[in-house]
Amino acid sequence: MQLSREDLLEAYRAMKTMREFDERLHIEFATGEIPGFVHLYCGEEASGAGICAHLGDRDHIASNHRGHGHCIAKGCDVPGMMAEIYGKETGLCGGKGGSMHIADLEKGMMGANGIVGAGTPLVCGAALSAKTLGTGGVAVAFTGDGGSNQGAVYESMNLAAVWNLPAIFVFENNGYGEASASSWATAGGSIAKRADGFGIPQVTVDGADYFAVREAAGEAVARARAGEGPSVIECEMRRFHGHFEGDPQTYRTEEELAEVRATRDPITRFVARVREAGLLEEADFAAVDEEVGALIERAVTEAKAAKVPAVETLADHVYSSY
Amino acid sequence: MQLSREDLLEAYRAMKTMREFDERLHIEFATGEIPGFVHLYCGEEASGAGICAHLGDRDHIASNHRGHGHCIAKGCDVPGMMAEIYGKETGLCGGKGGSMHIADLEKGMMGANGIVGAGTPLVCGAALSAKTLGTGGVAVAFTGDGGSNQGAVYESMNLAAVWNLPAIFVFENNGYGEASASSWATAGGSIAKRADGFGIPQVTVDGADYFAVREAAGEAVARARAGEGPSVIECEMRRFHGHFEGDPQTYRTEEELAEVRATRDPITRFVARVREAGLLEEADFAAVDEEVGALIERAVTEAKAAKVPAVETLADHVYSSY
Amino acid sequence: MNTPTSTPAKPKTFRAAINEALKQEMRRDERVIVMGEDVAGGRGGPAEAEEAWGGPFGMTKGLIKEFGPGRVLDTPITEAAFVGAATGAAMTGLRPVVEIMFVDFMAVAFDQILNQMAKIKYMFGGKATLPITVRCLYGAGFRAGAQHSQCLYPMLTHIPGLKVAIPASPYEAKGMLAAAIRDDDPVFFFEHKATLGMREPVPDEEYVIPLGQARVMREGKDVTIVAIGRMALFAAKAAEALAAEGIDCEVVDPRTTSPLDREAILKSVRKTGRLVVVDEAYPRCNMATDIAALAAQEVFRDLRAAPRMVSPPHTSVPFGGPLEDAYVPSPARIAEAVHTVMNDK
Amino acid sequence: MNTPTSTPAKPKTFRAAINEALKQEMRRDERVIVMGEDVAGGRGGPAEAEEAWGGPFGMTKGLIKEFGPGRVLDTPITEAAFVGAATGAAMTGLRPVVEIMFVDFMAVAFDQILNQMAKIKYMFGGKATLPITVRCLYGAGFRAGAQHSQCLYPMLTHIPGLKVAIPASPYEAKGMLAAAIRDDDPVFFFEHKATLGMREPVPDEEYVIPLGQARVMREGKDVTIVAIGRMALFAAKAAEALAAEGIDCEVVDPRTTSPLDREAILKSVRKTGRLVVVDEAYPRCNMATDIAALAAQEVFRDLRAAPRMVSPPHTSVPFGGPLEDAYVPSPARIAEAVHTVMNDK
Ligand SMILES: Cc1ncc(C[n+]2csc(CCOP(=O)(O)OP(=O)(O)O)c2C)c(N)n1
Ligand SMILES: Cc1ncc(C[n+]2csc(CCOP(=O)(O)OP(=O)(O)O)c2C)c(N)n1
Ligand SMILES: [Mg+2]
Ligand SMILES: [Mg+2]
Repeated sequence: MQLSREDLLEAYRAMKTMREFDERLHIEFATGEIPGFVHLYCGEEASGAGICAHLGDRDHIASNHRGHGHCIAKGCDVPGMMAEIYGKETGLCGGKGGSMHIADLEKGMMGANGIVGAGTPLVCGAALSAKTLGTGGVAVAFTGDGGSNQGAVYESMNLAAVWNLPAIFVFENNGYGEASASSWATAGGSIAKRADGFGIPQVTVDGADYFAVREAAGEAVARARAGEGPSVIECEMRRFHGHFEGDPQTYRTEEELAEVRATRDPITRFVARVREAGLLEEADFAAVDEEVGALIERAVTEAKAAKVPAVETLADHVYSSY
Repeated sequence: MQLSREDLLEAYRAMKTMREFDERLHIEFATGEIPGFVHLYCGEEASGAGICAHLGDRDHIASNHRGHGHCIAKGCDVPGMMAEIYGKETGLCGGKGGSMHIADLEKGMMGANGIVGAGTPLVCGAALSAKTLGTGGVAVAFTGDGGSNQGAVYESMNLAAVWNLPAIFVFENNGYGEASASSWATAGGSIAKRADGFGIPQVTVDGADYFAVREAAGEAVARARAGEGPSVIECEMRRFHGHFEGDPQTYRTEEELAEVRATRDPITRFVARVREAGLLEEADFAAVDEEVGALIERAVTEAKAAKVPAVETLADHVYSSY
Repeated sequence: MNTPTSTPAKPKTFRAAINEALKQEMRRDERVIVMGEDVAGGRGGPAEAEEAWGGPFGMTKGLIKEFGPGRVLDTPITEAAFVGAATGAAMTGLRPVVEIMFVDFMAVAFDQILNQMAKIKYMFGGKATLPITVRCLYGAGFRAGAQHSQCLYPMLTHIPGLKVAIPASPYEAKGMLAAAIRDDDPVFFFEHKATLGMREPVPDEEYVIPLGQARVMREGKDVTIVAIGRMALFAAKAAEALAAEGIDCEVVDPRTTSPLDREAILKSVRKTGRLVVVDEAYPRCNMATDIAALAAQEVFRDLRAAPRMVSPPHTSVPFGGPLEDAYVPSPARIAEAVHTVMNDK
Repeated sequence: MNTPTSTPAKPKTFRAAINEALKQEMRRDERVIVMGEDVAGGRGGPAEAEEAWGGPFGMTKGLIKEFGPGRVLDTPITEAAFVGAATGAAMTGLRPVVEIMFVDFMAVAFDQILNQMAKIKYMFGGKATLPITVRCLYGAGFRAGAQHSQCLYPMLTHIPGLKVAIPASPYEAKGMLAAAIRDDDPVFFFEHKATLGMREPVPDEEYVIPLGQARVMREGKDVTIVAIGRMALFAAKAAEALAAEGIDCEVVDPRTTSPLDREAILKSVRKTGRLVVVDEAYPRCNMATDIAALAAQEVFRDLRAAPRMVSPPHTSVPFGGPLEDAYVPSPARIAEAVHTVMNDK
């Protein structure tokens, strides 16, 4: 896989944006200013970035509760996302959705989702549209290791195979569903392997390795665009923070957390590799860092300053017509 | 596997009872006297009989819409079943259930089920009781090939594996779910193989071969009783009749139907093999045939003659107390 | 175009009316697709598509022949996946018509209905359109037992974001199904098992009966009977019998429970001053309570007698004949309620 | 044993009251088991069971230590399987207490609830006993968004075969949870997110508040306010404010919506002649319509004014602060409804 300078910069920009977005939320959440449940993607950036690198506006993704990274990867407006998380009028959903429901159909982002596993059937539908309308698009579902055990996920894999849909099921195995280890909750030990039973091509990759994810996704997307049906990708990774903001993480040891940060940071690893190969230089990264820093700062400032939604809009948007 | 004369007679009696029960229903249904939906088990008898041969009253089964054979195999009272199908007061459920809801918990029969796939979670529960209460019991779910695609089934397989339950999932693959071929609806082509993904031991057997089913079940039951967790058995078979009584079977050719009857009749094959081996004689079969014929005749006569449920009982049995 | 014109309408069954509406809507808009278990029927078998089932009740017969497998999609028995797929497809440009066979089975797909289909538009601040029609059989009287005989539309009416249409007869069914398919919101469309064979004149032409408009089936001055779906037919029957006794009933069929034509109902109650509401659904938190409470709150001073609700008892649907017959509200029980209301002075 | 005796009750949170009831019932009957996602918490991890989560909200904290993994079962995230497993376990000798975390998630297990748990006893002609308790969080006001803020108990109340308990406060919660666990039928037990930290005196001893018995939180002669769960607290607040104005409200908390203590409600309405019903659930086919319709039908002649319902608008629960605040019925809106009823002459 030969990536251009632009590709690499874009990859770094995407992952860095995700990281800064969620690390900033971690800080802001502690101040008590952010409402609701917030789940951070830090440590998992290579998955969203590597998969979505192959996607354009005609392609769709459906995400889960840990969705900020997916939204950013799919091109959602970052200040609009931040404002949504703050519940403001200027948010992508006008403040009606919140962190767990950020969406932007114009960007092919079919929504974060508060129900574990629920995005997979939606993705079958988007893939069906692509196939029926001949758009050439593909559709990707992001599900966690815990979510992989939901019945709807297996039904969707079967349906996608039976209908031969351009669908890709990505399982982000970060080792835990809430406080339960994936190795305990997922009988058989491999999520990807379950796809064998449905005759779906599957692969497990190091989810902290941007290049590995991107390569696997490239094959899956090509297969889908060629009309060869669904694929499954399991990304092995670790989350840096708790399940949700406020989780004391009593089920993880200090050593585990330290080791994860030290050895499984997709950004650190990306930077090391790219720099080693002499493809980007310190100044390139620094420029992106500055750009991203400014963007996140602006997003937070604007979100805080934005108006809350007007109470008069409470009953809007239930129906198109009633 | 060495079976005693008694075992063989019992096996024949069970299968013959199932066959006569459902063939008689086929005739009676045509007269218009039988209410509701009726799904016949003819052609699939070796599965129910071969599996339940290993089970006693401490063991439980949960069945599906095609449940008459399972009920008989598990020892339900045959006239009580027939009366239930006729919707009579003397039925096993007092006429409140019907064909799709025959049950007898005293016999460990947790109910036929009108919802495809819904019995599998119930079986996890029965297996959990066996484990928690230390009864030594096992629990078996019967699901069709079509039903195998329901999400609850996969959730149950995973749960049984994670909890290491004495549960057995039997998939009766009779080639069709309603009018759709199993080979079309079941991506990957093998139901049993899906169990691999959950780390569950699995086997596919000729479901028209009583001895094959019985042997596979013996291993699964032994594993369960030894505390070694769940197993999956896929039985390949064909149904002789339509999906439900009244189905014109336009999706099957005459040739297929004729071939199925000729080559995949579990009873014919059982008889041929047992007779060839000199284990039972013509007279033995004839005696059972007579016994079974009399039983079914009595069941139908009694069912027709029985009283319908009293309207006063309409609101009974909703709660234990209210 | 609210009512049809030209040729005299031929008698057609409910089944035929549904089938005709499906075909006409599919011809009209190629984004309309149909999916469900065996809606073609026979996929993968030796006789594939030759004489396709058209669903276990034949409602989708002939669709696969005319529109092909790209627009008439059989599904595996996986309601959660295909109901969700319909939602995803609707969000991305198609107009799916999904068949859930028996409404009871919606339970296995319920998250996709309650938490996805119904909420997506609202959660996204309006930035999604969900033109989905979900067809399903409902109702008791068929000896189908507790898991194949439910109504369940009160639950769907409860859920903001869904619309619920319950046509009483073939003519209504054709026009309301056209409206449902053309609507940009998710519409649950109910077909009563016991009326599938019912016949009445149904025009060959396309026509649309707008969602949210009740119809007055019979005008009257003494009592208003509001009745849903098959119960509207029973109410009309009861009204006829009562007319012979000199009691003049107005029968109002709301047609859709969500949106509910509150004004039509209240107008009638204002006129008659008496109300009986008939609903085949379980009695707690059902349409009868919804409508009786509405009237009590909104036109209390116009009520001359206590409103009465006619529903089944608080039990599952029993199988055995006499039990099921006693379970379903009958014209006789409706008439009895009307008597009670007339005698409440 | 209906009310506790001995030692003076210490103030405890709702959370603590639940925890205490669970422990006492598990000690009392070893067939009682607890299951749900992370009810122990930490299975398979490096720090297994050492300092177990006890559920994401800590309600089951300490159970795994006292009762061990054989009776406190973490589950994978597979509600359909484990809710169904609870039903199967109850049919075969255990008394499971299941945690569904947020009631919204019941949707993925809905077939096991609607078509299995609720119907098995009836379909089997009474030959099954289903002692199951399903605990779940409900309600808005937590900025949790549309999929984590619903009430949904009207749907469960609609279903014959289920019981539904909605305690308003810690004292109520402890006694009602004990009753639910000892009951031989499936009971859905609702805990409002916004009241988990609420404190009031709760006796250390076991006690039982029987299901199906309403309580009169406040006696009054002018208006009856019937209010469910957290809304009962709001109604009491509104009543206090109204008392200052000279309006004397009687506040009735039904405690369980199924069975519903009809007599207690009707008795109060007969006395006051005026009714306001408050329900946080979606407004169509909810408890407010159920109870208002009941009163309209049963005590119409005693009503001096139109009954009024206070519910949220027909929308999903919005996320943004001011929207959610406007969504949830408030003491002010309850008081306003009381004024309307008092002025309806
Ligand atoms: C159906 C359902 N059950 C339970 C929950 C509560 N819940 C939210 S996130 C979560 C854990 C998900 O784990 P995983 O899929 O591994 O994703 P991760 O949080 O690790 O990214 C749970 C149990 C839910 N939202 N939906
Ligand atoms: C959830 C659900 N969906 C659909 C149905 C309707 N239905 C009843 S039996 C059946 C086919 C089942 O096929 P299979 O599992 O192969 O069993 P078989 O009839 O072949 O024994 C269907 C679709 C149902 N009862 N439940
Ligand atoms: Mg995870
Ligand atoms: Mg089959």
